[in-house]
Amino acid sequence: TARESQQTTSSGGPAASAAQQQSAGPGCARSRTGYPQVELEGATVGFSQSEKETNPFRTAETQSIRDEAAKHKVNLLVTNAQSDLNKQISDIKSLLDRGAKLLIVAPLNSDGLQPAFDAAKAKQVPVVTIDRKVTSQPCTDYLTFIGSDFVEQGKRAAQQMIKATGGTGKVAILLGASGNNVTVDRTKGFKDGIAGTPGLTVVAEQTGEFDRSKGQAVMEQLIQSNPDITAVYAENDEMGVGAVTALKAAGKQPGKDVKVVSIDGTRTAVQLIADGGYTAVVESNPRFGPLAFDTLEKFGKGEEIPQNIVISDDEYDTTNAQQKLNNAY
Amino acid sequence: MTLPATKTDTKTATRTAARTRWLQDNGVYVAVVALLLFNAVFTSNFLTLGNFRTQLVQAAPVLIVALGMALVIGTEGVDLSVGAVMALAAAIIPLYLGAGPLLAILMALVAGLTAGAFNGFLVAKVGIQPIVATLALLVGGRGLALVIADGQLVQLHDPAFLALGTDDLLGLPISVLIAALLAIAIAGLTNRTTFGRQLVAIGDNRKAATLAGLPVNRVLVGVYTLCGVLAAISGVLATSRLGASDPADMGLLMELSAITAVVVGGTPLTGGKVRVLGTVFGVILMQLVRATLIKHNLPDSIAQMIQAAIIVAAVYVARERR
Amino acid sequence: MPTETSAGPVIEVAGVTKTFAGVRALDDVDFALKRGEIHALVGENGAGKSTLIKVLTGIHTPDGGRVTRNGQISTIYQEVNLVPLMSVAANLFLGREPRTRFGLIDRTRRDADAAELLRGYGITADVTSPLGTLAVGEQQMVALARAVEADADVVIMDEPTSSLEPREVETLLEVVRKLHQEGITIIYVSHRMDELYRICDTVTVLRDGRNVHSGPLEELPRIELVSLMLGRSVGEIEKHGTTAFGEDHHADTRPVLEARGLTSTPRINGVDVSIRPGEVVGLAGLLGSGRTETAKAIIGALPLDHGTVFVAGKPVPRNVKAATRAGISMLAEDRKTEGIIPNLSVRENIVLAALPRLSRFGVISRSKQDRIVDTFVKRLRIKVSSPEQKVAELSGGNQQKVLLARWLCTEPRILLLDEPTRGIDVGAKAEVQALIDELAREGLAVLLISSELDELLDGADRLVVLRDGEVAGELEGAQLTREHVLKAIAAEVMDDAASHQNRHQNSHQNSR
Amino acid sequence: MITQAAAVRTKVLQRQGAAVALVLVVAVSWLVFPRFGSLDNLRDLALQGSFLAVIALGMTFVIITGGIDLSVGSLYALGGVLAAWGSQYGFLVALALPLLVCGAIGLVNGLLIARTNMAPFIVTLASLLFARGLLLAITDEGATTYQIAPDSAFVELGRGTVFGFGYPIFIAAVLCVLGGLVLNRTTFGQNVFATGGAEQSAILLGVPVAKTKIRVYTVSGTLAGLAGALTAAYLQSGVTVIGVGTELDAIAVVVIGGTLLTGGMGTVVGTVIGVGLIKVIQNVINQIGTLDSNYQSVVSGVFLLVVVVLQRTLRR
Ligand SMILES: Nc1ncnc2c1ncn2[C@@H]1O[C@H](COP(=O)(O)OP(=O)(O)OP(=O)(O)O)[C@@H](O)[C@H]1O
Ligand SMILES: Nc1ncnc2c1ncn2[C@@H]1O[C@H](COP(=O)(O)OP(=O)(O)OP(=O)(O)O)[C@@H](O)[C@H]1O
Ligand SMILES: [Mg+2]
Ligand SMILES: [Mg+2]
Repeated sequence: TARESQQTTSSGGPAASAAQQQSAGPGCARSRTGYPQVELEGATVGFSQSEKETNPFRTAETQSIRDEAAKHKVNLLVTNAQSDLNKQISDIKSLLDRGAKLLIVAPLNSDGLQPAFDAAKAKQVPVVTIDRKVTSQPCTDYLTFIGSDFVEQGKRAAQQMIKATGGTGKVAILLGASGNNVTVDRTKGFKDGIAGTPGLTVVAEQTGEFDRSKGQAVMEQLIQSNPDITAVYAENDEMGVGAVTALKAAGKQPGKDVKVVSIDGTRTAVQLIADGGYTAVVESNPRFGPLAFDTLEKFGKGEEIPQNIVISDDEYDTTNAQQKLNNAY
Repeated sequence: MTLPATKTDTKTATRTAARTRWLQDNGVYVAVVALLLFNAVFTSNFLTLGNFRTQLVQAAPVLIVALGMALVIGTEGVDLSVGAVMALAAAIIPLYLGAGPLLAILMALVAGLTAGAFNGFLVAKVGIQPIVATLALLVGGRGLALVIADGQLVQLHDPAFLALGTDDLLGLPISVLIAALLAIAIAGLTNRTTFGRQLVAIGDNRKAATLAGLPVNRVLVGVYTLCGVLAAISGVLATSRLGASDPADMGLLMELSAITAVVVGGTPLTGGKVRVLGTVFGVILMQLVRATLIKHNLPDSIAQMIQAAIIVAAVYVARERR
Repeated sequence: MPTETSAGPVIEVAGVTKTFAGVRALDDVDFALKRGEIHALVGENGAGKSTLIKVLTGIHTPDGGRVTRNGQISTIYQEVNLVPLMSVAANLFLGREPRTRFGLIDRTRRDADAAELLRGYGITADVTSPLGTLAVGEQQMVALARAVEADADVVIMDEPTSSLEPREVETLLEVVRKLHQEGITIIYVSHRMDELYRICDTVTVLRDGRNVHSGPLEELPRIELVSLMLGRSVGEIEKHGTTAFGEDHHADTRPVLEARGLTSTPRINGVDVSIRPGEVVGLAGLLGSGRTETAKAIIGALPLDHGTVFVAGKPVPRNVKAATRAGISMLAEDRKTEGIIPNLSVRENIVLAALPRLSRFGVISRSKQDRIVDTFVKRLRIKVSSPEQKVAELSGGNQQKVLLARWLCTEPRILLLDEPTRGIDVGAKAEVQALIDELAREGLAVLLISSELDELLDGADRLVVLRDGEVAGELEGAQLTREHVLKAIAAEVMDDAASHQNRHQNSHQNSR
Repeated sequence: MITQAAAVRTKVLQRQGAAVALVLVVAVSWLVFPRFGSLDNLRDLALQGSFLAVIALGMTFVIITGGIDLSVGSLYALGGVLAAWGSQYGFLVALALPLLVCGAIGLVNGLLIARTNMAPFIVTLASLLFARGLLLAITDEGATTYQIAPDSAFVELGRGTVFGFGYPIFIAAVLCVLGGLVLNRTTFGQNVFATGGAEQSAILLGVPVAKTKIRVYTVSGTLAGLAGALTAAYLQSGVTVIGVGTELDAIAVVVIGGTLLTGGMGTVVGTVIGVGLIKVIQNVINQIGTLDSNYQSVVSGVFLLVVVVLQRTLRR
């Protein structure tokens, strides 16, 4: 059939190993929290996913947690908050209620999960947050954060952009959803990244809401009013792919006339690079399973856990897209 | 208690009345012209063929949905499920695309028809309020689409199917042509056919229409079914344009865009009246507003507030006077 | 509001003009209401009576002229204007509910007061049930009670008796007299001459939005009043009688309509009606006796527990569409909610039910439509500025004619008329009655429901009398007299109609 | 009399269709899911329900007048942001600011609807957009999330408990009781019913229809703002991503509770029951645990349908 299977086969790409960095501040050991020791094998672990698994990132993320849980023979409980913050709080409370002794949380938002963390604290359950950093206190409210540095991602996208354009050009930014701190960080990182390159100017920044068709529609408008756009920075792959469709329809050659750089590392975008119709993708690594369970295991053993564990993000560009294609999710 | 003598000149009064009435009927056209003029002057590269083409292509799917919505609103109903139906159509396309685009499109339309008929059944036969009846499908329909698609976006490669969204016919993009033809067909349907007049009568006074022996249930089921099919057509076209089946985002909030366009076009939500040309211009107006805001690179916050103001202004002008 | 005790008029209107979208409803009208009088306001349909009232009460602002009010006005509007979903008691006291010590509405007291009050008007319905469950006539009485209890100086009644039964009319007239004795001033709009001459002191005649006569009613002979209203000479009018019905009809074939055992508890119970082609059968009964329900059951608009309707011997499925196809048409009692499609034009309202016949493959033929509409506008003398005028803009009587036209153009075999002359002026009424006659002569089977006894006696060939949703008797030929009918209706002779107490007991018995 | 008893029984069923459904669902959940009945779970259920209940209370008034208020979701989010921002100036500002601003937007809704004869659906749809835009504007396009000091009195409003039941539960309960009294036992309440039952008649009966509508939308806006403020206090921050689609939840809840969307009829009790039903079902879906997230919305849709059809069938 014409249906292209997008099933991610396994979560364990090579990028799953972490380049751990310990940031400022003391680490967190179990002794400091006074939490009881929990033997990982056979334990009940709760995972609260924030959004529906309809985008490749979430699919890969949940799958990674599930795979790793199976490896450690833990009893995994999974909930999905369906983008509803109040539901995520309820979800986490219900996970605790259902006997979860360890928690992995993919927060929907940086703020607002305090009541859930308080509930976990009351039951002395350590919480590992992944992919999005929350504003609560590490070690007291939650154990540690494992994830990418979104600002850094934006900076790396900027570097790719400077490299591809040679430092001159007019850039359109396709922003993520308004009010979302991923959007905020990726915008900040990118702008900081090109700050030292006066040849690159941002001529438009409009939200495509992380959505492919919105990205396409916005790009269609921008290419009409600013026909001299030479580069597009999309804050996720979906919008970037949408922009490619719009550029092609306007008679431009994406990747050549107009450079396209985005963040995520989905199969579709990386394939486009390999095919020569896309410039670069900065990966946002969704494979948190191994790191998350490792961390929980270490914590159980009483080892010191750093406040932030940064997962290593790969990069795809025209030089490596073909051979790294299988790493894309 | 005495009211002072107000011997107004009735002639001027009549003339003012006539002028407000004219504006009330034609406000949306005036607004479109005004916005075009504004852009011609203040927006760079606006007066190009390519730009108009873009606007039309983007407006076409909304228009197709809005046409169905206008009919439903004419019966004093509303269909909140159109976006979900678009998602269903999108989810179904890749399942059958292997057997040829025609079958795939047909199956998508069948899904729209089924969904619409189901809505119609709930509204007409079970007697549930349209908002609630279609809300159920709004909530569940997209979920169903995601279940069908296994929650995945699927890239499409069938060239014949993709041509629907990218190619021209008679110098016009195919989707625009289809939208135009559908608009003409719906205009004929409302004004020239028994079905159309019965629809409006039902919207105006359902009890009286029932007692007049009109086939109320049949018309209602027909209207919702038509709306479902139109939403599915729109879903098919949008999918082909996107080059991917994306049930998670396809048609998101389309119900609100369509309702806004219909109402801004002068069709009252109280039923009993359908303005097809007004709906076409309502869609164009909202499209132009969005385009203008993007082209002037306004931040999302300002853009949303301006859209709100324009909706209120347009509906204010077109409102029925007491 | 303080009432000035000056001897001047309570309400005075000078040079008032009111125009609606091209229609001049009121044209330089002068009008004065003297304290304590009962002032009749008469005129043809669309003469501007309701509009004048709405100007007096401040609902409409006049385009020009002066309105002076020296008192509190309370109005019963032409169409029942209450809230159907709210309870009877809530409607009655809306805006002046009795309070508890804490300032909250005292529902117990409100309901008790309402029941007590309505008993005085012969209504024993449950005051906590939604108003909409009452028959139209009963609702009208509630509206009356509400208006009267409002402690007003002026009570305006726009056709209050048009949906009332003779006994209720008596109650109402008695209320009017009582108010009069209490010094309250009354404006009384009605198309029924008898009532006017029984109670009114003064009369104002409107014609085409102009005041053509104001003066004492007594001095004005009936025939002259009618001539003023119609703008025709006395001689022309003298030719007509009280009703315009002709001779009995020849109806000797088998019934075209047979309804057997119509039952829909608790409203109707085993009603049988049959009508032969060319026959006019009247349905008589008190308010709430189930006449409207019977008609609705026949047309299939009422869910039935039992009973079948046969047309020409064949059973008809129980829905309006099938009944219409079988040739049954019904002119509904409540034209506002069950009749007109307000925002459609007169033309579209007329052709509505006949659309399938006027179209081909679902596409409507405009020329056929225009021809039919033209015919009926002329034949029924519907007063419109153009067939494209919105039907909501017509006066009540003209709306009624539009609805009649709607049914006539479906060329029905059986016509159910529920209060067909309600709210219609004398001229139009005669026309409608003559029309019914003519239709029957052409072979139509007619079921006539009317609260006016004369209309039933003169118009019907046979009367079916309903009581509490059951057939209480059938009257034919020589039995068609006032006495017989009243006896059948109320199961006793109504010589003591004046006594409240009695009537209360009667209706109590009746309802059980 | 048998028929009368039966009639009374049907009447009770008609009125309490949602209540019957709620009792059934709760009973089944209790038996099937051992943790459903745990005190912790019930506390969380009540707390989650209380925010929605406050919004739905305003919506009940609006819908009884025959209107609809689509702006409450945005106002809910806006209220939270304003409260969080205001909390730096103390408890009073944190509480008053969202009430005032959201109330003012509700007032504008009411004025536009009552004075210009524009459809409530479209007016409030516009203010849905407007309030979102305003929210983005004051948060620097969503970049800033205002935090509330964890030890402030305002946080206590959202996080404090009595016997483990959060303050918002009691606030919502008091408001609902008050709302019920206002609706049934005051002139304003009667005017609300009259306005929705037959607007034209209500005008002729001397009901201040325009004023009633203006008040109702103001109340709805204010309550949405209050719900936002309470949520902010509970979350300790003015989260910008909440409230999307909350208006539909509120409408669904009110309708499930038996309030007629055409206006003229409805109860606060019904609305509270509707909130209970929706939250219990959500909770049960969570208890099942293994349900694929895509099926969750299918289940919600089907459930909504079942309740509404059930209710409709009972009413016949
Ligand atoms: N709201 C309106 N819009 C347009 N025309 C109106 C409106 N109300 C009344 N008219 C017109 O004004 C004229 C007078 O109407 P009105 O209702 O006052 O008549 P009426 O004397 O009460 O008649 P009836 O005895 O039939 O009730 C009619 O021609 C009617 O069509
Ligand atoms: N919708 C309803 N629900 C409940 N009871 C009703 C309803 N409509 C009418 N009834 C009751 O049914 C009985 C018959 O009413 P119906 O309208 O048939 O009387 P009628 O003889 O036609 O009186 P009218 O003179 O008003 O035409 C009355 O007791 C009335 O209260
Ligand atoms: Mg009148
Ligand atoms: Mg009747």
